[in-house]
Amino acid sequence: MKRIIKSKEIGALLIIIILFGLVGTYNSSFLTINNIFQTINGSVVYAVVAIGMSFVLFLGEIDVSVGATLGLAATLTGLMVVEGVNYYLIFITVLALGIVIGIINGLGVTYLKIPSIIMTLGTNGIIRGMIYVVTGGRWVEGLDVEFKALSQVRIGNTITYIYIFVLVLALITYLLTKYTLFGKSFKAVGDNEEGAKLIGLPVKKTKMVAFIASGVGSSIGGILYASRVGFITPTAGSGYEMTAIAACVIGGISLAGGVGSVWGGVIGAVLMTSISRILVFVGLPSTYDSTITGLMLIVIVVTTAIVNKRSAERIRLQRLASRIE
Amino acid sequence: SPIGLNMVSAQSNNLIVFVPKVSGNAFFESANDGAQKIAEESGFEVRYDGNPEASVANQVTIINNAIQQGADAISVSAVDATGLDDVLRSAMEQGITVTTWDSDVSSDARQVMVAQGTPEQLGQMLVEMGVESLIDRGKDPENDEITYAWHYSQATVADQNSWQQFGEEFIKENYPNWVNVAPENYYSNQNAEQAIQVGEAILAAHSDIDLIICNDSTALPGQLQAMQNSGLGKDDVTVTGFASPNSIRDYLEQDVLYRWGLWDVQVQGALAVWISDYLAQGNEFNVGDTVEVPGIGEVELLNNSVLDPNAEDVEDKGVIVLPERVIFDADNVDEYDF
Amino acid sequence: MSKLKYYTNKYRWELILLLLLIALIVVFGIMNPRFLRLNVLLGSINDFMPINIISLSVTFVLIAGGMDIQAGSIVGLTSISVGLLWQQFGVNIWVASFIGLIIGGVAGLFSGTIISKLDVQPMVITLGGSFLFSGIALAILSLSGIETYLGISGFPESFTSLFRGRVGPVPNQAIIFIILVIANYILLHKTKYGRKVFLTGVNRSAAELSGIKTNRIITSTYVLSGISAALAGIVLTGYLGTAKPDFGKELTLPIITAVVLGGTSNTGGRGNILGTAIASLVIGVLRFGLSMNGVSTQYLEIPVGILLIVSLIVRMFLDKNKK
Amino acid sequence: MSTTSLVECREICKSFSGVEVLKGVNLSLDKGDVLAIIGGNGAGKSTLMKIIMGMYSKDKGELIIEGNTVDVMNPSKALKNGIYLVPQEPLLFPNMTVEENIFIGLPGNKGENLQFLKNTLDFLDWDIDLDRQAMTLSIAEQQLVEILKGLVRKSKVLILDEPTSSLTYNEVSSLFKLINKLREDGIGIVYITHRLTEVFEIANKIVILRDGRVTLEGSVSEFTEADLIKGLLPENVEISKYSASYDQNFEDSEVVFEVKNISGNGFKDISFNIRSGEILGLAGVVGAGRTEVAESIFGRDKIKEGNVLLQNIDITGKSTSEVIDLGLNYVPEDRFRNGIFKIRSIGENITASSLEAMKGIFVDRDVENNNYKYFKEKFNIVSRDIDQEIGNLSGGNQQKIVISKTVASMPRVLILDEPTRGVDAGAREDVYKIITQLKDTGVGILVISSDMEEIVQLSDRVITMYRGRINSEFVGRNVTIDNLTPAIFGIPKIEVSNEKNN
Ligand SMILES: Nc1ncnc2c1ncn2[C@@H]1O[C@H](COP(=O)(O)OP(=O)(O)OP(=O)(O)O)[C@@H](O)[C@H]1O
Ligand SMILES: Nc1ncnc2c1ncn2[C@@H]1O[C@H](COP(=O)(O)OP(=O)(O)OP(=O)(O)O)[C@@H](O)[C@H]1O
Ligand SMILES: [Mg+2]
Ligand SMILES: [Mg+2]
Repeated sequence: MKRIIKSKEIGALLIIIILFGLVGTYNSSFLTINNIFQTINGSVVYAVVAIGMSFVLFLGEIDVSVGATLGLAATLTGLMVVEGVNYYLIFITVLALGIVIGIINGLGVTYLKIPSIIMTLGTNGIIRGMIYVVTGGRWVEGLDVEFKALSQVRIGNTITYIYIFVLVLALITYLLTKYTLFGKSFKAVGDNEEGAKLIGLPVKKTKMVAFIASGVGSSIGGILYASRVGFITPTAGSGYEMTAIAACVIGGISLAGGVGSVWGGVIGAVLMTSISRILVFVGLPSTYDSTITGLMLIVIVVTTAIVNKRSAERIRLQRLASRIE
Repeated sequence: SPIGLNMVSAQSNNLIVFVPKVSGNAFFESANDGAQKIAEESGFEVRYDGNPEASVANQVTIINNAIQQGADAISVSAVDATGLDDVLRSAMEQGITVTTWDSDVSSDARQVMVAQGTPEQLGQMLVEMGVESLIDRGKDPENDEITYAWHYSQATVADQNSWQQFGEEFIKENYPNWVNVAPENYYSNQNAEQAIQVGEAILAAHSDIDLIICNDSTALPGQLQAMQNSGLGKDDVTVTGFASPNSIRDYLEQDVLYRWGLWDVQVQGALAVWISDYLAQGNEFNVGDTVEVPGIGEVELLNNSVLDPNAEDVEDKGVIVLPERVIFDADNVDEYDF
Repeated sequence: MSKLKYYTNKYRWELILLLLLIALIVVFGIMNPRFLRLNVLLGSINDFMPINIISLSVTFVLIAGGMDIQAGSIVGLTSISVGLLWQQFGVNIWVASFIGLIIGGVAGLFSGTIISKLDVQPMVITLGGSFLFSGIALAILSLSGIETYLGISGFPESFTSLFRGRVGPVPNQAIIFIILVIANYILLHKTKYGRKVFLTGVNRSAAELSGIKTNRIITSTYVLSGISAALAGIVLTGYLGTAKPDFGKELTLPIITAVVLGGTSNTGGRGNILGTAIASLVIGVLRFGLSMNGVSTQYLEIPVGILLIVSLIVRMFLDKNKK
Repeated sequence: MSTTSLVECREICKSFSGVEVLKGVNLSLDKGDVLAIIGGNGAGKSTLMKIIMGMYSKDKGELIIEGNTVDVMNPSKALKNGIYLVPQEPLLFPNMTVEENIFIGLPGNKGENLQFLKNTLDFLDWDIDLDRQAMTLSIAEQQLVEILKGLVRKSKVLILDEPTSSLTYNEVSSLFKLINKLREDGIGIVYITHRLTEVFEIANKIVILRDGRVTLEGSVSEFTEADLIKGLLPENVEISKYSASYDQNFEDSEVVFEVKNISGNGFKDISFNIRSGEILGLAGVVGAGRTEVAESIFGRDKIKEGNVLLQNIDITGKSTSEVIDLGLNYVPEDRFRNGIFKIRSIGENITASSLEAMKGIFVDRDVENNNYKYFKEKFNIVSRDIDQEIGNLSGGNQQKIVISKTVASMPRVLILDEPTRGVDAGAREDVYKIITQLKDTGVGILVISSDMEEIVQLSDRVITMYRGRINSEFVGRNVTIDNLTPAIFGIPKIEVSNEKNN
C-alpha cells in the first residue's frame, strides 16, 4: 500500500481525477460515461507508443523516431488494407517493420555508441522521407470500413477492445519489468549501467530490446492509427514523439532513466489527449491548447522536482542531525 | 482553332515549378495530378515541389530554389497572404512568370490567380450545403433555431478563415435564428487524431448541436469519424464541409452525412500550370481576355477586385475563377476519383 | 610537434566538415554550374539563416550540459510580438525589435532558471517551453483582436531591406552570420565566461566548488539561445516581410542536428562554434544543392539523416584511432 | 582440497587505446586464500579484477577458472562460476532500495536469501536500513551495501577492491572477522588495498603490481613492511619522512582563520583557529562531520549559528566564489565528483578557481601557461603538455592538479579534505611536500584526514571530531596515534593536556 502511494504514476492519476472533476463541475456533460471513455479510448495510440518508448526511457535513452515510425507503419498498414491483404499478415509485416527500425536504432546506440537522441533524430528524418518515397506524397485512403470498425468496437458504451488490448500489453510489460530479472534490467541499466554489468545483466541486449520495443510500440500505434483515423497522410504521427515523451514524463517516468512504470505512460497519454477535449467543454478557444500543455508539463515537472528535492534534503538533514550527539 | 493544332503549337518545353502549401496532402496531390496530366499533353514540364511542413519560410526557400534552378514559371498556393510577396516580385523581375492558385498573395506579386471561387461563393456554399442537409433531415432552417459550429484547421490559415467569415455573414443575413455555439471556432491543426478528439468533444459538449461545418480536408473526415464513434448518423447531426470525394465516400455510404463539396482541384491544378505556361511563352493576357484551355474550356481573366474588394485592378493582372464547384452526394460521388 | 600539425589536430573535425562543405559545393557545381554563381550560392544562405543563428547559441547550451528544444518556438513568439508592437501599439520597428530580443531573453531566462535551480531534465522543461511559447504566440495574437489569419505585414522598407539587401554579391544576412560566428567564437573560446560554460558542462559540482556560479552560467546559456532565437525571429520577419506566430516551429530538430554534427557533445563539456557554423552551412548547402538538382523537398530529410548518422560513425572511428 | 586453483591468470595483457596497462600478469588464487594485491594508482589492480569478472576483455593471456580455460569471459559467466567483484567505486542502483540492490539478479528463494542477509548483518553487526533508497546513502554506506551484495552471492571467489577505503574502524574489524570465517569455509578472497597494515592483518599471500607487472609475490609471512614498500616504489626513489616541527611556536604568527562556535547540518558548536604557516589537523572517523564543516565554511551549506572569520573578515554565509575571492580555498575529498574536470585540459583545470582573479573579460593564456609551468615543476606533475586531458593522468597527478587549482587562487587559508585518498605512496609523498611548501609560504592549512598517520605526520596541532562536535585538541608532541585514536572514537581517555597553549 505504501508502495502504491509512493509510486510515481499516482501523481498523474490524481491530476486527471482533479482536472476531470473541475471540468465536470464547470460542464457536467463532461462527466458522462460515454465522454470519459471516449477520452480514454482516444488516447490509445499515444498509450501504445508510450508503452514502447518507456523501455527506452527506463534506460535513460530517448527515441525521437517513434513519430516517423508510426507514420510509416500506418502508411504500410493502409496500403495493405487497400490491397486486401489478410489482416494477420498485415499485423506481422508491420510488426516486423517496427522490429527492423528498432534493431537499426538499437545497433546505432549500442554498438556504434551514437547518442540515442542523435541516432533517432537521424532515423526519424530517414523514415519520414521513406513515407514520401513509398506514397509519392499521396494520402492513403479508402481503407475498408471493416478494418476501420475494428478500432471502434466497444464494450457497451465504454471501452474499446483495442484499448483493452493495449491495457493487457501494459500489464504484461508491467509484470515483466517488475517481476522478471530481464524486465528489471531495463531500469537497472538506466539507473547504473556499470552496476548492471557487474551483476551480469546483459546491457547490450537490454538496449537492443528496448529500442525494438519502442519500434514495436510505434508500429502497433501505426496500425491502430490507421484503423482509428481511416486515412493516412504522409505527416501522420509527426510530433507524436514529443507528445509521447511528454506523456511519459507527466506519468512520472524520468528521462534520466531508472524511474517510473509503463502505467505512467498510459496515464500521461490520457492526460495529454484530454486537453484539446477539455477546452471544448470549458469553452476556451483551442488556440490555448499548447499553452496549457506546456504549462501543465512544466508545472508537473517542477512540482515533482521540488517535492523530490525537499524530501531528499529532509532525509539528508535528518541523517546529519542524527549524527550529532 | 482546333484543339489539336493548338497543342502542337504550344509545345514550349518550359519548366513550371508547381508549389503546394504543403506536400503530402491529398488535395494538393490531386492538383498535381491534374497539372502533370495537362503538362504531358501540352508538352511542358511541371516540377512539383512542396515542403511537408507548411510554413512561409519553407515556401520562400522552395521558390528561391526554383528561381535558381532556372524555372520559367512558378505557380504557388501560398501559405501566407503576404509572406511570399517579395520573393515572387523578385522572380517576376527576373522574367519568371508567377501565378498563384488555391491561395493568393498580394495581387501585385503575381500575374494571375486561379481561384476555386471567391471567398463569398465558398463561404456561402458551405452554409448552403448545411441548409440542404438540414432540410433533408427534416429541419426547417428558415424558422428552427439551428445551433451550429465551425471546425477546421487553424486560426492562422487565410483561406479557410475567410470562408468562415463570409459564411458567418451569410448566416447572419439569411438565418438570423441560427445560434453559433462556439464563436471562437474549433481547430484541430490538421492533425487527424485531434480532429476526431475535438469532433467527439463537440458532440458531447453540445448534445443538441444541429450543424457542424468543416472547411478543412482533415477536420471533415475527423468530425465524421467522431460522429460514428458517438453512434450518430446524418439524421442526428448534420456535418458538411470541403474534402476530396475519396476521403469521405465511406461515410456517405454509412449514412453519416448527406453531402459535402469541393471544386475540381485537378482542373484547378491543370489550369494553373497551363496558364503559367501560356504566359511564360510570352502571350499577352489582359483583363477581359479569354483563352481556350484544352480539355477545360474557355476561361476569362477577371479583375483582382473580384476576389478581394480592396485589391487594385490593373490591366495585366487578374483572377480566373474556376467555372464550377461540385457538391458530392450519393447521386454523383461515383463520377469522381480523387 | 609543429604548430600546423597541432592546429590540424585540434581542429580536425572542423577541417573535415570544411572539406565536406567544399566537396559538396564542387559536386553540386559540376551537376549544375548555376550553383556556383556567387549570387546564387551566397544568396542561398538567406534561406537557412535562422538555423545557423540559433544553432550558434544552442551550442552554448549543450556545452553547459543542457538541451534546448524550445528555441524554435521563441522564433514565432518574437516575430508576432514585434509585429504586434509595431502594428497595434505603433512602436518604432527598431524599438519593437529590441523589445523582441528582450522577450526572447526572458523566455530563455524562464526555462533556464527552472533548469538550473531545480536540476530537472532540460529536455523536459524546454519541451514544455516549446509548447508554452508557441501557445503564447498564438494566444497573444488572438487576444490582440486582429484577424489571426491575416498575419502582420507592411513593415517599413528600412527594416525589411536590412534583411533582404546585399553588399555586392554578399547578402546582409551572410554578413550578420559572419559577425555572429566571430562574436560567439570569441565569447565561447576566448572569454572567461566561455571557459566557465565549458567547466560547468563537464562537472557542475566541481565548477561550483571552484567558485563558478553555475546557476547563472546555466541560466545564461538559455538566455543566449532565447535571444538568438529572437534575433532569428526578427530576421525572418524582416526577410519575409510578415510576422507569424508559427515561424520556426519546424526548426528544433535541424538546430540540434547542426550543433551535434558540428562536434558538440550532447553530454556537455565539448564543442566548438566553428564546428557548428560549418555544420549548419553543410546542411544548408546539402539541402539547397539537392533541390537545385531536382530532388523534391520532401525527400531532403533522408540525406540529412544519413549525413548525421554517417558523420557520427566516422567521428567515432577517428576518435578511436586518435588515442 | 583439490590442487586446481580457483582462479589462475597467465600472462594477461590489456591495453586501453594503445596504452598497455597490464603487461603479462600471472596470479593464482586457491581455496582458502586471502590474496592481497597492492600497487600504486594506475598499477592495473582494478583492471585485472575486471578482467577476471569479465567486465573488460583481455587482450592476451589465459584465464583459467577451476582448471578450465575461459576464452571469453563476461560477468554473467563469472557469476555462474561463483566469482563476484565488490568494485572500488560503488556501483549501486540509486533509484532502488538497499534490499533491491542487494538481491537484484540473485537466484534462489527470496525468503531464504533475506534470512541469509539478516544473519550476515547480525554477524557483522552492521546497521543498515534495507528500505532506504540507495541514492541517500553516503559513500561509506554504499560500500557496505556493495560488500553485502558480494556476501549474499555466496561466491567461491570474492574479490574486494579497496573495500575499506571509507569504512570505520569497527566496520573494518567486523569485515575482517567475516573474511576469516569465509576463508575457513574454503572461499578464495582477493583483497586489494592501499593500507599495508591491513595486508599483514588479513592476507596470507601477497602480490604487488607496479606498472602492469608483478614485482613481488609470495607468502605474507616472508615479507616485512619495508619489503612491500620497496616493491611498490620504482627503483631508486627515496621516501623522505615528514613530520611537523614539534617546537615551532605560532604565538607570534597572525591568526588567519577563526571559526567561532559554528553550528550547521551535521556539526555543532565548532571552534578553532589557524595561524599563518600552521597546519591544523582535523581528525575523525568517516561520518564525524568534518566534510560538512569544511563545506559549510566554503559556502556550500548553511551555517546556522556562529561566525567564521578569514583574516578578520566575516565570511559566514558568503558564497563559494566570494569566499575564494577573500582568500580561502578547499580541496574536496571526492576528487571525481567535486575536484576535476575530467575531459578538459590540465591548463583549464588549473585556472578553474582563479578565473575571477584574471583581469578583463578574456582568459589570459599567459597566466595559464605560467601557472602550468610553475606547478608542473614545483609539484612534480607528470604530464605531456598543458593541453593534455586531465582524465588521462594518473590519480596522484590529478590530485596534484586539484591542489594546484586551489593554490593558483593564492589562498591565505587552504582546507584539504582527505588529500591523499586513493593516492599511491609515491604521489602521497609529493602531496605532503606540497603541503609543507605551502605552510612555509605562510598559508594557514586545515588538513582533514581519516588516516591517522597522515595527520600525525603533517599537523602542528590537531583537533578531533566525534559525532559532529570537537572533542579534543592535541598540540606538538601530544599529536600521536595513541592519543588521537581514542579521541576519534569518542573515548575521552586523555585529558587535553596542552602546556604550550596556556
Ligand atoms: N575503461 C578504461 N579506459 C581507459 N583507461 C582505463 C580504463 N580503466 C582503467 N584505465 C587505465 O588503466 C590504468 C590502470 O587502472 P586501474 O584502475 O586498474 O588501476 P588501479 O591499480 O586499480 O589503481 P587505483 O589504486 O587508483 O585503484 C590507469 O592508468 C587507468 O587510467
Ligand atoms: N546522500 C548523499 N548524496 C550525495 N553525497 C553524499 C550523500 N551523503 C554523503 N555524501 C557525501 O559523501 C561524502 C562522505 O560523507 P560521509 O557521510 O561519509 O561523512 P563526512 O561528512 O565526509 O564525514 P567526515 O568528513 O567526518 O568523514 C561527503 O562528501 C558527503 O558530502
Ligand atoms: Mg583500483
Ligand atoms: Mg569527509
